[in-house]
Amino acid sequence: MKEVAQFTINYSQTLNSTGQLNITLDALKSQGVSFEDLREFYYHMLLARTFDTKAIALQRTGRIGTYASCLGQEAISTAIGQTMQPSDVFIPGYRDAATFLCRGAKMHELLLYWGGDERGMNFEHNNQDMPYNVPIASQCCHSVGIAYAFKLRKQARVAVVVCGDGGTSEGDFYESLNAAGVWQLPIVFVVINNQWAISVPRSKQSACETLAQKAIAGGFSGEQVDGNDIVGCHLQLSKAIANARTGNGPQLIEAISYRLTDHTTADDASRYRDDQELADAWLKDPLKRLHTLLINEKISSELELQDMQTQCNAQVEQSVAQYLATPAQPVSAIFEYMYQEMPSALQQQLDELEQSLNSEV
Amino acid sequence: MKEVAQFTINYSQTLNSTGQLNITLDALKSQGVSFEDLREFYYHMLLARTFDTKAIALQRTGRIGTYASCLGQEAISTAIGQTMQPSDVFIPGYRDAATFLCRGAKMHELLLYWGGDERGMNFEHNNQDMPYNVPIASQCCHSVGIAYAFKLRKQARVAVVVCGDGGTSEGDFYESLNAAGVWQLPIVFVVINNQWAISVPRSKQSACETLAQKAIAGGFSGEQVDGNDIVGCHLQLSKAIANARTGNGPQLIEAISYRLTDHTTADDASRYRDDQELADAWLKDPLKRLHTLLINEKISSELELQDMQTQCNAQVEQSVAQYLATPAQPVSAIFEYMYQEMPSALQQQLDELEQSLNSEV
Amino acid sequence: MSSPVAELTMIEAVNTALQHEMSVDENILVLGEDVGANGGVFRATDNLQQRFGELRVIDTPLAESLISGMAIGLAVQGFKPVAEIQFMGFIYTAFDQFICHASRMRNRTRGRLSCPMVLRAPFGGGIHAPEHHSESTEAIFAHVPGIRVVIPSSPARAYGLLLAAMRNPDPVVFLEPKRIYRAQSELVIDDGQALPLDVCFTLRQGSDLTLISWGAMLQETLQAAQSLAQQGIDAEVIDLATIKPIDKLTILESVEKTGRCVIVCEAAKTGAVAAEISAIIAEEGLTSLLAPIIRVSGHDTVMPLFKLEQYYMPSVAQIITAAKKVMEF
Amino acid sequence: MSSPVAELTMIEAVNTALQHEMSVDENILVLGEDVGANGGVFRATDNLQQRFGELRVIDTPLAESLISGMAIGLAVQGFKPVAEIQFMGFIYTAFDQFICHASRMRNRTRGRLSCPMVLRAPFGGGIHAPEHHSESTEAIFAHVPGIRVVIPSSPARAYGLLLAAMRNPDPVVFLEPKRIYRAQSELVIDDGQALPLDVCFTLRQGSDLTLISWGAMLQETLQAAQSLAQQGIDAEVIDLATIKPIDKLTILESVEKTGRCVIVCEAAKTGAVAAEISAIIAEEGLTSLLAPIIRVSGHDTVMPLFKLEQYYMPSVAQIITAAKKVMEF
Ligand SMILES: Cc1ncc(C[n+]2csc(CCOP(=O)(O)OP(=O)(O)O)c2C)c(N)n1
Ligand SMILES: Cc1ncc(C[n+]2csc(CCOP(=O)(O)OP(=O)(O)O)c2C)c(N)n1
Ligand SMILES: [Mg+2]
Ligand SMILES: [Mg+2]
Repeated sequence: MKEVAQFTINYSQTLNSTGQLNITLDALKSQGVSFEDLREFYYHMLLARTFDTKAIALQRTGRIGTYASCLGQEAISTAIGQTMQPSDVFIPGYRDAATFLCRGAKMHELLLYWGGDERGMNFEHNNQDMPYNVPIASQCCHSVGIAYAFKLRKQARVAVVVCGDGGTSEGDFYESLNAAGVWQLPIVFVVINNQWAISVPRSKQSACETLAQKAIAGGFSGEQVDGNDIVGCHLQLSKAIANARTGNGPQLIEAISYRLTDHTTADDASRYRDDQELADAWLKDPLKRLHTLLINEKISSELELQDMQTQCNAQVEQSVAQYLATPAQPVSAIFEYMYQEMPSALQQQLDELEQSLNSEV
Repeated sequence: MKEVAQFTINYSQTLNSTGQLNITLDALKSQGVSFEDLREFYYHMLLARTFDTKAIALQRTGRIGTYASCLGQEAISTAIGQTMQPSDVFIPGYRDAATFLCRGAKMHELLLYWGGDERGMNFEHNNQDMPYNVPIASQCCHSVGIAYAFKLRKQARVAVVVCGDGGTSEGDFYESLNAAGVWQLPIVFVVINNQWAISVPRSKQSACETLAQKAIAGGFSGEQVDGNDIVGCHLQLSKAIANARTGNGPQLIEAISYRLTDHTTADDASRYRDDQELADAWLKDPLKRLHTLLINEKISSELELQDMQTQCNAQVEQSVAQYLATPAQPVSAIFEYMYQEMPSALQQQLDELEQSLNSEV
Repeated sequence: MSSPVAELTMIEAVNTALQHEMSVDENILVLGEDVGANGGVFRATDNLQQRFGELRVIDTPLAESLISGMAIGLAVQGFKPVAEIQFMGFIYTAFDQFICHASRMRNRTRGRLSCPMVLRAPFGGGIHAPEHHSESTEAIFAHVPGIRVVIPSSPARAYGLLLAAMRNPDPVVFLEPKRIYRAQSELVIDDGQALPLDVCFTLRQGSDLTLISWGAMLQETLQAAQSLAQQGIDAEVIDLATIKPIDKLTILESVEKTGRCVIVCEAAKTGAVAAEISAIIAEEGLTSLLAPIIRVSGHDTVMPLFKLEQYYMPSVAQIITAAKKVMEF
Repeated sequence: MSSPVAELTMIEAVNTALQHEMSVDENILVLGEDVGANGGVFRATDNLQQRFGELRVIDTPLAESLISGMAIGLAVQGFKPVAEIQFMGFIYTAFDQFICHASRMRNRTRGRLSCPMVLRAPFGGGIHAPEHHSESTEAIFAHVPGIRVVIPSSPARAYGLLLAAMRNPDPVVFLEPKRIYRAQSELVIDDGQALPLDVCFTLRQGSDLTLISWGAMLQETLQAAQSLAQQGIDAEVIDLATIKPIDKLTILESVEKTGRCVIVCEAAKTGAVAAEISAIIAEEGLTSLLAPIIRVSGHDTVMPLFKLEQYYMPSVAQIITAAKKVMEF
């Protein structure tokens, strides 16, 4: 019997749930995180939460459809958005409004999407980020192709792809890890472990001690990070992204977080989830801990933070107005984007539809 | 940064490629392996090789179709067959004639299958072993269901499922590992790593140091064994199967072997594989090393071993004769097993076919 | 002992059928994502885990190919798994196991092993759901030899057909039109009576033309028939119900009587089940036809996000227009 | 500079088209299992890796969903991946990515991203292959909105259609009838001339009836036409070629001329592409019809293992019988 391979999985946290850093602010600065960065982190998390709250309200009043909230996951999602370079490519799931907003997507675009209008994924800032992706984990395969493209073109770009704890059970997730390993692709896989896949708790999703260890099956390293600690998330993401960018291959980060609300507006978590568990999870709220840090370390004043909230509110309200004022797409939009050029049989169907709608009038 | 999980992968070998045991024969006996067992191992490996040689000859002369040889893999495949209990269920791929024969399948049945006749998978000994499985790794999911059935019925039975090195890249493989871990199912996953998936070498299939470590993604342990060492294979399989049987959950064994011939009779490995590599691999031939042991330790005489070969030849020849004498299935057999009861629309199609065949006569 | 009778919605009827069969046949297992404590995202499996335990009502990891393939393993071992795919839009990764193995196990082993399993999934549009939650791709399954495809269109038929599916010795895909999960209630007698899996249901007798549909679109089809009746056109309405194998006889007899046929289906037009029905008539009932066979169906487009969804779904008006067109031919 | 002209088999024509396009368009990539050193199990990609390098001709791990999904990632980044699935029997795990993403990326992003990719696979029976190596499930793809499905039936058409597929801005499934990979050679001019992706090819003009087929079955169909000609029946033979979208016009015009139609296809009968063609005629060309539309097709069974394979495949005799039946109607 001889040992032929050995692996370890590490966990890291920098800003704990009571708002204390386990390194000095100077050390943080030397790692490239300024006070301004911390304030920006907070602003983006606050914006995400404000947007999220509004989106749920809009759903309740029938202005948008089913919405998947990112409540509780603002730290990791914002860290991704703030750590990536603009020319990198983000490959989301569906719970990633926070990241999208950091990346430059417009709020009214996201509302259009959740409001049932495809134009929401035609980003105005027009980068190459992928659209929301609903079939769980299928986006992981896209990240392989995107990163392969970077490699082939010798571009120093990175693909960052996210999925949930549930997503780690899907074949596409593993096939992608394995392929990323084979070609040593510049991909950072971020598993946002919010402890639940709808009603299925993390413990029933996998017998693995950590989800980070799934990376071992791809032949590269994985680590856990406190996903509610935006400082730690940023630091670990920075390293992983830099490694990927400089040709050191893929990495997996399991961000440990918690879904602080229903799965989506169509779900009722009280059917399957303990109130106490939820209450405990709120103690680890990512916003509160950064708020505490900013105040305690006098990086921001209460007034400044209130001001931020006001700004966020204004930004959200303006976007909602813009969304609500957007005129509907014509019926022809159903047909126009199926092919670059519409085949005649499809044109015939469109003609028939328009005719039938006209005759109804 | 704190370490939250640690894993190791071990490799073991008991009978090395020159035919030397690294434990004493007494120690072996105390682990339940008698001289008679060793002779039986040899007989079954020899039978498999004799069958295999014949099958290739039959393909070359058009008596059967494409055939996937098990040349070089006789040790692990025989060990599986000889270590499982009759009431366990074997879930094969397509390169598993050696195991099937140990399990009680008839040679002429296997020839029927490769000869293009479904009756070959209607085993006479009628156990619950699964039929040959062509879509790579899909059989892994079946093993989950089968083992779940054992668990639900509180039966002390084990599912043993095999796939190749290539198979470890498929989503179904991982989904099955993960599920087996979740329910702590009595499954032994055997990855027969013969270094090639058709033309794709192991090094391009995965960046993993070992394939055994894929088990870590399922939350259970994996190990490597010299797959050409039937003694070691048997010992490690015995432990894994016993563990599974006694409720200790799944395990993965990577059996390191080598495909000593073309992928199938339809393949030409010289297009992509080095002659030297093949020559080197022959030095690790599983039969030769056991032959050496049996002779050196006077467990069998040369004469006895020659006798075995004669017996194998006779058994194969008789089976071939039986295969060749099997009358063809009627055309109606195409239709009869699609449903338990043939739907009328299908009966209509059968009637039309028979009518059209009759009118041609 | 009298059987319970209740006003049930379709989703309740599905649940009732599952409860019935689980209580009389201990080999029935239910598995899928969120089928346990949550009772399924539509509550089809509500209360099952409480009643029958975690071993028989199984929350699986999030992996559709696993669900489908695991069900095969259970079925060859003599269980009767009822596997749920949460939405038909996520059924495609389960398709490989189904077409490669479930549909072939009996044939491959010459009857030694078989695969009595049910793959349930809610399907269809019209509920303003997100992308991938409105698929109607039953045609893909209808092309697979060795299986049955069943679609109920009312609570009572959901109850009877699901019982039949669970008792069937071969694999069945059971697609539930989620738009009408709660659209209406009707009296369902929970007496364990299964419905046949090889006949259409004629929901309305008529002599002028034959309207064929299945699932949720029967709502619009029946409305159209009613409206046509007011205009003096007497439509026969057939609920296909068993999408595979198709009950050709009922269809051909109806068209022989009426001479005219309109097929209503929600799926993208090209290659939908409507095409097969039309082809059957063109092959075996052509001489009955007095007019072209019109297909009122979804477009050859993706189901749009919900703001434009209504323009994808076939409407009562479109069915009426088609019916009049064949009548005036 | 004159273009190379050579007698090529279909598999050589495929290889020639790939070489041509890779040499003129550096965005073309080839990926799949064994496409590199081995040149593909049928040699479609022979020599490509030697010529264009390991980065552009990619041996992937053994994972079909990955192949399909990775191609999507490459395509949205501006490459034009040509992904090979080794046999159509293993395409189902690649289907999910194709129907969920490849076919929808343009629509989902309102044109911001698109998916110009080709998914190649050998398909069809008749070569005495093992189980799962003889599939003809093109109907499943033909039902998917937003894609093209193309099937060549000769070396020259394979060359021209594959070029067109690689230049097409939307996803294309390119299915190669492996039974005729090496059945015959014909002169192919390697001049980079693509064929159109939206018309059928009329291979034989005729006035008495229309025979429609595609892929390998055109061999039997043409033989039947020849035999029918000797018996005084003048059949028009149409190669469908582009399975989706279907060129309805050519079909309808032919049937208008002949009044009779037989469709020959290898796939299992129910829900095959033949049904769609028949439905189109029944919907838009009914009045042309003088006889029922007969489908000569595979049975609704699994393709049997090869000892009985010949009884699954439609035969020349069956086509002739069907043709006579519609002529005598
Ligand atoms: C392939 C697929 N199967 C099922 C679903 C339905 N579904 C939507 S979200 C979800 C749970 C996802 O859990 P997780 O991956 O942990 O992500 P989270 O929602 O917690 O962010 C399920 C089952 C889906 N969208 N895609
Ligand atoms: C899903 C699937 N994809 C592709 C194939 C074609 N194929 C047959 S064997 C093989 C290689 C398998 O390699 P490995 O898993 O290492 O097993 P081995 O043949 O070496 O025993 C491939 C690609 C297949 N049978 N199934
Ligand atoms: Mg989750
Ligand atoms: Mg191998």
